[in-house]
Amino acid sequence: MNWGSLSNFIDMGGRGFYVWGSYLITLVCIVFELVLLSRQKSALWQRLTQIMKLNKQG
Amino acid sequence: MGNVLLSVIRRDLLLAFRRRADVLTTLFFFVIVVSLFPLGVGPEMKTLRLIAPGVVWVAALLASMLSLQRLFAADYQDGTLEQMLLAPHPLGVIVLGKIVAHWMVSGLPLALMAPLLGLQFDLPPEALGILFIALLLGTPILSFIGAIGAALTLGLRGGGVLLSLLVLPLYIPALIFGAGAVEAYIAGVNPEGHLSLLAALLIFSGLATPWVTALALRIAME
Amino acid sequence: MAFNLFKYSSPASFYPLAGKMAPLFYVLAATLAIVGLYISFFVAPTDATQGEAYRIIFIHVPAAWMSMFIYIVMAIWAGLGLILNTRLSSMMAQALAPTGAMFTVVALITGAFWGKPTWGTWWEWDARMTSELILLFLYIGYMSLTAAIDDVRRADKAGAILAMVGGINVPIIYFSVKWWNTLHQGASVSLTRSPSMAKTMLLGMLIMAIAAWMYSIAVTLSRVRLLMLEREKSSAWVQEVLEKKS
Amino acid sequence: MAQEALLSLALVPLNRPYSMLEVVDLSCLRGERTLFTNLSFTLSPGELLQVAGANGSGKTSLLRMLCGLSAPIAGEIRWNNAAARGEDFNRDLLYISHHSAVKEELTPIENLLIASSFAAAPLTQPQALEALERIGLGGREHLPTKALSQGQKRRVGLARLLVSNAPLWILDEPLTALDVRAVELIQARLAEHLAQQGMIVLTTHQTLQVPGITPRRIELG
Repeated sequence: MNWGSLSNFIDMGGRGFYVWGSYLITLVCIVFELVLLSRQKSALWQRLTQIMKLNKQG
Repeated sequence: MGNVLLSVIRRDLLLAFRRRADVLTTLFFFVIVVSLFPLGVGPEMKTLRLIAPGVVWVAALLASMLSLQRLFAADYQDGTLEQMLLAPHPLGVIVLGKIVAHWMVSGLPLALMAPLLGLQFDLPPEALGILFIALLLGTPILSFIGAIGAALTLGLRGGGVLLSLLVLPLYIPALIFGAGAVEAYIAGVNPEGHLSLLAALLIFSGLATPWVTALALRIAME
Repeated sequence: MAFNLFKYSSPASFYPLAGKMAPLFYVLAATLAIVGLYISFFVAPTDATQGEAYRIIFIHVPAAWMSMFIYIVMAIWAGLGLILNTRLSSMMAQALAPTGAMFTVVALITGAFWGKPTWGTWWEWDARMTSELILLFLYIGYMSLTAAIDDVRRADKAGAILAMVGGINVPIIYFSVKWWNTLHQGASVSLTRSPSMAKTMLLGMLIMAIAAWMYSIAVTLSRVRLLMLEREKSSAWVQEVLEKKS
Repeated sequence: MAQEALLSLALVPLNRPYSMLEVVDLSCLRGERTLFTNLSFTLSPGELLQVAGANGSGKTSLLRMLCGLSAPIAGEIRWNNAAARGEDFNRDLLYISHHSAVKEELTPIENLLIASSFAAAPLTQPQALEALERIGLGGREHLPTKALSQGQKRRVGLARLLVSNAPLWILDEPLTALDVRAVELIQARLAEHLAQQGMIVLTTHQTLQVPGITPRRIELG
């Protein structure tokens, strides 16, 4: 498939909004999931190491 | 086994009779929800006739949600449920008895009341009959499926809302066939297909769900 | 605590394994996605009937497949956890749910984006879209139920029952909606069954689907590691892991 | 002896005396906490076991496990050389928890009749009336239970002790909220049950005085 020019590629035969919109939303969903996961991870680590330190002290 | 079934049904009916107000609340809720629709949609009889089956059915689903929370809650709080789990009888049979009794006091009145409400929507007499039969076959399905949700959410914070979240999606087939039967009749199609599917759904859920509910209750009581 | 470690030894050995496997699957997913996207946009030709809008299916169809596939896998893991009483399988089920829900949301949104230029409406009450919506409700129900129960063992088992009941219901719901839909109006344009479907289109879709699959495995492994840490936080192996990290 | 004769409802001979309860290496986990590990004991006919321990030490958890309501994390419970679960075991079991399992809307007689209809041996109306009479609820059989005092409500639940034919009794704090006379009555009934070769596992905060019996004790926590 040869699009000829970048603007043709972006235009997607007049359906650019729908095509790129759906790809963008998919990307947002995936990034959202990954960010959420990494935040959960750091929060959990922080909590667990804190508990461990407290246990060692007491 | 049959004896246990009967004695559970008798017990729950007696309890429901002593707490009549609860039963009436559900019924009035149903009546009010159905009566609100014409006020929201407008008094156009043609539109009302079109939406009547769906409105009555959705109101029945909501009313059943309301009453389901009470299915096991009281027995759970006062310890009777523990005794049921420890009874020398299959728990599924006891659960079946409770579901049947629950349907008799919460589903059956809706089915009986529905033709009257159908008049508000100008449904023709035969359609009222179909509506009644569809609800008669469909409301027990709601009780059967809902019982699983009631058992899963037993004793949880915000159990009522959670219960609706879990159970309402599972009600969709019953809604489609139940409301569809009346719609089909109004559109001039034989509603027998819908009603047979509804009956099949009733048999399937009646055979399976008491045992699933029993398992869910054992898990909830651990 | 000998009894505890003996019975549930698997998380201790699975945790480092999952930690090694997850990056591998992330890389696989990214590579496949790049290849798949290249095919989707630069190899696959324009569709004869739908024009360029059809290129949405390269994410829509894989997302829809994954949403259903993950639900089945989740129900199987949850069921195994219920029957065999193995904690790791229940954790797998819980780790899968958010990703499954994410793909369901993607399938719904991209379906709407595809429907607008093709059908002229954002939403069509056809059997696929309706079932997908109900699938989302089932995911939300599962996640809310397991989140609402404090006792982990009860949460696992109750979730398993719900997942399995939902799993039995999905085909019933699908066929009842399909039946309902054909009574009300004939089925309209089908996404994948158009005769003009070129081989390269199918290839692009398959590669994207495998990429989505690899991504799901990677995210699930990462998430199940967190669940393992959280649930076994007082056990010896977690303490060891924590020591090493700090 | 006189009191024994008064209590015994000769109509309820034990269902299956000469049974045995065995607990092997039982461990209990509640949330994060380990309540007890490797708990083992056997209980033979005519024996009473008192489970002692501070609040939150797992007494109720242990009793619920013995009943089969919750599964132990490790170990096993055996009744007559089979796993203590299922309908056969339930027939031999009477469990009274701190929930009374009494319905406020029903009368004492209805409560007792319904409770016994779930159990192995349903009662007749006269038997139920007799049991209520003996537990000191005579004249109140047909009042709604919600009209009774706290202690009287407890007695409605405990009336099941008088009519039970199960050999194994598991009682969670059976003596709370009872007056001296009722406590004596219950203790006499416990003695009678043990004399009939029954067995009892119970928890109580009060000092237990069962005529002619030295309770075995296990301490949790």
